[in-house]
Amino acid sequence: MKVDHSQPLEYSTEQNRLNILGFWVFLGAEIMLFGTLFTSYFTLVDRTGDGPTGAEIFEIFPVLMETFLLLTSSFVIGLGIHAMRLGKKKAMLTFFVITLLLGLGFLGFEIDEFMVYYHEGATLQTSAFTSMLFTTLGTHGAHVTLGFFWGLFIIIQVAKRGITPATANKSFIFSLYWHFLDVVWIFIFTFIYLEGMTRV
Amino acid sequence: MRELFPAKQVWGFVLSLALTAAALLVYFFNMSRATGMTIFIVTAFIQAFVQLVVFMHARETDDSKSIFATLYYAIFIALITVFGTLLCMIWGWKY
Amino acid sequence: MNIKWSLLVIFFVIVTVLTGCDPLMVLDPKGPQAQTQANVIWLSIAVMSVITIIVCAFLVFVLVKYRDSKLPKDYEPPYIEGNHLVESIIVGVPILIVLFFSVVTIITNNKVEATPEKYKGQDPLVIYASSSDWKWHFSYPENDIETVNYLYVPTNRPLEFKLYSFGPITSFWVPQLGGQKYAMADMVTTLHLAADEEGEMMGRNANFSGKGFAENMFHVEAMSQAEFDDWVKEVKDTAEPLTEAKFNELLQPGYTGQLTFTGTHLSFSPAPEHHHGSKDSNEDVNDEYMEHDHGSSNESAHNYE
Amino acid sequence: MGYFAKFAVPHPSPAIYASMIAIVVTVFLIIFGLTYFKKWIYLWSEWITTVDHKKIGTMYLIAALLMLFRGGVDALMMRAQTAVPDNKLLDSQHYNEVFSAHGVIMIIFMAMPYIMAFMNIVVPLQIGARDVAFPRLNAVSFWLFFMGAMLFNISFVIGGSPDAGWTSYFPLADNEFSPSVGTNYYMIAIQIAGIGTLMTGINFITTILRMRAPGMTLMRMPMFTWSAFVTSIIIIFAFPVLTIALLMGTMDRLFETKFFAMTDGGMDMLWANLFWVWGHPEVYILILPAFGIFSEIIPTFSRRNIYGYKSMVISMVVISLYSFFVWTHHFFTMGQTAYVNSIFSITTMVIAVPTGIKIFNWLLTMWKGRIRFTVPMLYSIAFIPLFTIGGVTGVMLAMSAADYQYHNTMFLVAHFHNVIIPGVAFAVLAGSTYYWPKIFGFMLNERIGKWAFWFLTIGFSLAFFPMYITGLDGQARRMYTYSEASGYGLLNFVSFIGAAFMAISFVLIVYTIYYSIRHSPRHVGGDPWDARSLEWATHNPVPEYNFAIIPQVDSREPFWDAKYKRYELFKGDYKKIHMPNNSGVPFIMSALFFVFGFALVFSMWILAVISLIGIFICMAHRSFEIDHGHYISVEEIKETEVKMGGNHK
Repeated sequence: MKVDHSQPLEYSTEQNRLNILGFWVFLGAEIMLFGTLFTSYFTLVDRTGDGPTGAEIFEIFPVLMETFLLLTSSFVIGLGIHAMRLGKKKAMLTFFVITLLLGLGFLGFEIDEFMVYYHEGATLQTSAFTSMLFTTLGTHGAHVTLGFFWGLFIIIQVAKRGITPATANKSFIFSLYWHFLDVVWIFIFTFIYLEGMTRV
Repeated sequence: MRELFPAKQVWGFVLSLALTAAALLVYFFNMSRATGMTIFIVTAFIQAFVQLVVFMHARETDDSKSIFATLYYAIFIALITVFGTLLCMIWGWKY
Repeated sequence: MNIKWSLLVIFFVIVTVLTGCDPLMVLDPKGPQAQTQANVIWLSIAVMSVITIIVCAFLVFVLVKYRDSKLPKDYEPPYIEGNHLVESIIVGVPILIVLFFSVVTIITNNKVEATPEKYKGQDPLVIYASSSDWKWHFSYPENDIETVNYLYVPTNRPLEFKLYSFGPITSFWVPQLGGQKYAMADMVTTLHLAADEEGEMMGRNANFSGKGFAENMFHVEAMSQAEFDDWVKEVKDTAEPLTEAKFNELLQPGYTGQLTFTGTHLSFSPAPEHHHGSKDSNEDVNDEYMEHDHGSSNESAHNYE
Repeated sequence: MGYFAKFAVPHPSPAIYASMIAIVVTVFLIIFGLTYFKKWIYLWSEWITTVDHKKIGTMYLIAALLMLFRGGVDALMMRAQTAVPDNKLLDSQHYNEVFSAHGVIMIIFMAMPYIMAFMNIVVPLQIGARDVAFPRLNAVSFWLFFMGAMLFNISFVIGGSPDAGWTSYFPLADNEFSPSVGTNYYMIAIQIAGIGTLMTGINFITTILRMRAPGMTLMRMPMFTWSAFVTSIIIIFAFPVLTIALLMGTMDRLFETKFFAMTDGGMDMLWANLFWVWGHPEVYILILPAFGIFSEIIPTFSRRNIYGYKSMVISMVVISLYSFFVWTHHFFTMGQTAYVNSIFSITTMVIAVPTGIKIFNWLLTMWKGRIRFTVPMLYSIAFIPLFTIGGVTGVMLAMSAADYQYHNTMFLVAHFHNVIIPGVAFAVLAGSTYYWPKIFGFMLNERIGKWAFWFLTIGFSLAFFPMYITGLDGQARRMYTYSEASGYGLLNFVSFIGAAFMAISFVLIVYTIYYSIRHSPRHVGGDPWDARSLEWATHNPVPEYNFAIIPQVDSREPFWDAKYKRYELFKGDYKKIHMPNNSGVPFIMSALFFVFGFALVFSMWILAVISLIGIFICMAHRSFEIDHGHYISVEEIKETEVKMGGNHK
């Protein structure tokens, strides 16, 4: 395998560069995936049947906490990649662990939020609106959960094998994924929660 | 220690917090729907762009043209789908 | 080779003979909307035939002239990159055709989505046509009668069908009066038709709706206003009233023949004419359309609710 | 007992039992044969675990031919049932299942894999690459498609087939109106295959963007590669829509959510909307590679370069974008206002412009050429007028006022078969003949192939042109029967005869393959057709590493230049070649997907969770795995090159 030392490790082999480009293309598909969820959400947002509307169930505090946790985790994993490029394995691992902990915190708040909705009579089966709300948030949440395990595997690999072209490549791609989830959250935060709460 | 916190990332973080706060203004102050939506759209898209460039390093290789082409294509088609669907499912509906 | 050609000839003979037989339903309109649609169809067939013939003629010319066996042994095809003039022609002409058809489509869309022009001033007869598995219910709120699986309409008067469904999506279609439109569970669609001539016609559900779909047809008869009034009177004298129990029985999946009732189901089971969508965004789009297509009919519809 | 009732055979008729016995016997024969000839290890190590793009392509090809048979039998049953009025061959429920299965199988499990077969076999060769960008992912794609297809196909013996049409419109497809598990199969089998397709799209975009031979700029790529590239772009943006639509449909059926329900705010037309947001681009996903295949065949047998290369490329890119603007024309009759219909009418008609450019460019490619009437060329020639008819009827359908009369009728059925059969089916059959020597190293018999071609073309015309007429005469599609009085009998009988002709053509195609395996000469050389593009610059069949030396490109037709203008394609010496390793994980993971899907269909939650965990273990395994691939030594390359009978140095 040819290694090009003029590039950061994650780009240093041809296969690494293919992986990164391929992952970007995958993110393009993910944009469309969430685009479709938003399409359906906007179409069904007013079709609440006998169930509650968004304005009735959304609460600002947990949403703000979730946003803050995810934004921070996105920042921290950026620092992790920066540390990786400096070759500082320990710092990198620390940042990655913090990222995942923040991700866990996010999931905790989200699950709690779902429980609250459930008790307020908004379940998956209540109306087209609640079905769509839970599906959109759930798809994002499932992505975060999957990302948590993926990140865990990468931490183990970096700890065991050190920062090599292969592990650097995987870590970088994971960071892309994590940032992307943050981007999706920004849109969920703005166009589902804030838009829903300010709707008259 | 300092080198672990590059200015670019820190600024990116601060910017994204500020943009979130800007979007929150719509929640805390009473605004017309048009103003509110404008603020939402502007802040969300800027924030997404900040993530792409600052954190995701979308510009750093010679593949960046392909990457941005993919992203623009995806966003364009996603918008077409959103607005096209709203057009024929809600706005263009005749009872 | 001979077999193939004779098969082709047989095929074309069959096609021409068959098309000559009977006028095809869609191309034999009995109302202004179907007439508009038949005109569009004939126009497009004409233009499209010309295009197809040009393509085929050029293909035959090329195949005859440049086939391997007809060319001299030393003929070597040239390298041709392309030609701007030729390419702008093959872009330009289709664009002109599309432009022409765009104009046609905009005009005709607005025509078929509105009360037929020649009956514009008249008060339309509103008929609620709803489908259930696998029947059609026709409610005449103006006359306070209801029929199942058959439809009598007066000629020379605009008809306004309000379509909805008690089950899967169906499509109300009377080819000789005009094109179809969907009937759905949670919304009401409007179809504007009218009959110019008296006569019997076929109507059916055109959208697949399960087991009984093939038989999901109804009989349509257009008659003069006087005959129609006589029929209404006769129904009122002889038919039984439609009760809620009877109607719910009819909604069960199955088949029935033609039935007639006095009264309509709208009194106890009104059509889903409420708005589901966001009201504010709906209205600004709809208002201007309601003004010219919809105004009068909307009022008359509300009167009967 | 109630629990097991849902696994019951849906239509306990002799025909179903016969086919069940046939399946069991076939499976038994395969197992016996593999054991008797000691081929288990060969099958596992050479095929099931392979990551070689050519072998994966071959497997796609075989699977597609099998599915063509299954879908074709369905078609024949439908035509037989409607051949005469008031026929009692099938009852309505059975007929509904047959046409639903026919549509899904032909589009998702026949046409798609057939296209994938050519993309896999041809694209890396055309761009001078050794494999695709992610060989392992490619295997995952194939096996996911395969398991999806298998899951869909067992529906007709276990539990019941989908019966709501291939479009599966809600609320008809909801539990209330489709109580059998058939629609669950539909939702989940297509989902699994769809994930595989999405992976293929990602794989090929990356491959084409980064793995082209030195000197091959984007504007020097062969037309088929261009079409594969554009198709991959459409795939990655269209298939996520299907993923979500199917997810919502599955949840409505399994978890009683209210997306498309008739109550609680559900919106049935949203399914139709999402389905066609995917469905219309899907048409172009199929047709563009078909265009690409014709764009390879027509220049080869006209002995000329493609006319208007640039406009061909531009028109494809425009089509890829435009394909996302037009979906509403599938439900013009939903009750939107005239202005919405006008917008989508116009966008739809505009697509005819780039398509028209392509038709004329093919004609102009033949012009001044030297046309040889081989089997692939015959298909390409017949394609032009037939597809033109399909295209112009498409413009007719695009005019929404008139569409109110065409919608849901046989006219529409005639139109889309008129586009898809001469477009896609002719292309893949032409492509099979054209690339057969590339894949297997021998030619298909031309004489039998020509008979198959004529039967197919005439059969197609007989089967589908009458439908335009019955459609205008008011015959709706999907009707399992009609009365004598309707007068549709004669034309439907003609259609049936056409279908029988097409069946004969299929038999002839199978016979060509059989006959050629027995009798065709081997060692046809690298370039049996006197072709123009790079895939013909290596041996037939292609060695594992594709090219001993990566070719250098400096024009659009480097291989033609190498043959006739003394251009040196292969410069330098042999070097050792890096190749990826085989792996059994893609197969195992896809098999787990099959189990997962089956468990979901029947709501067996424990099995579903277990298989899902298995899938995640496979993914984790991939994450931890260290796989450096292997090298092919220079000696080995030399040996293979000598054995293949050619030395490109």
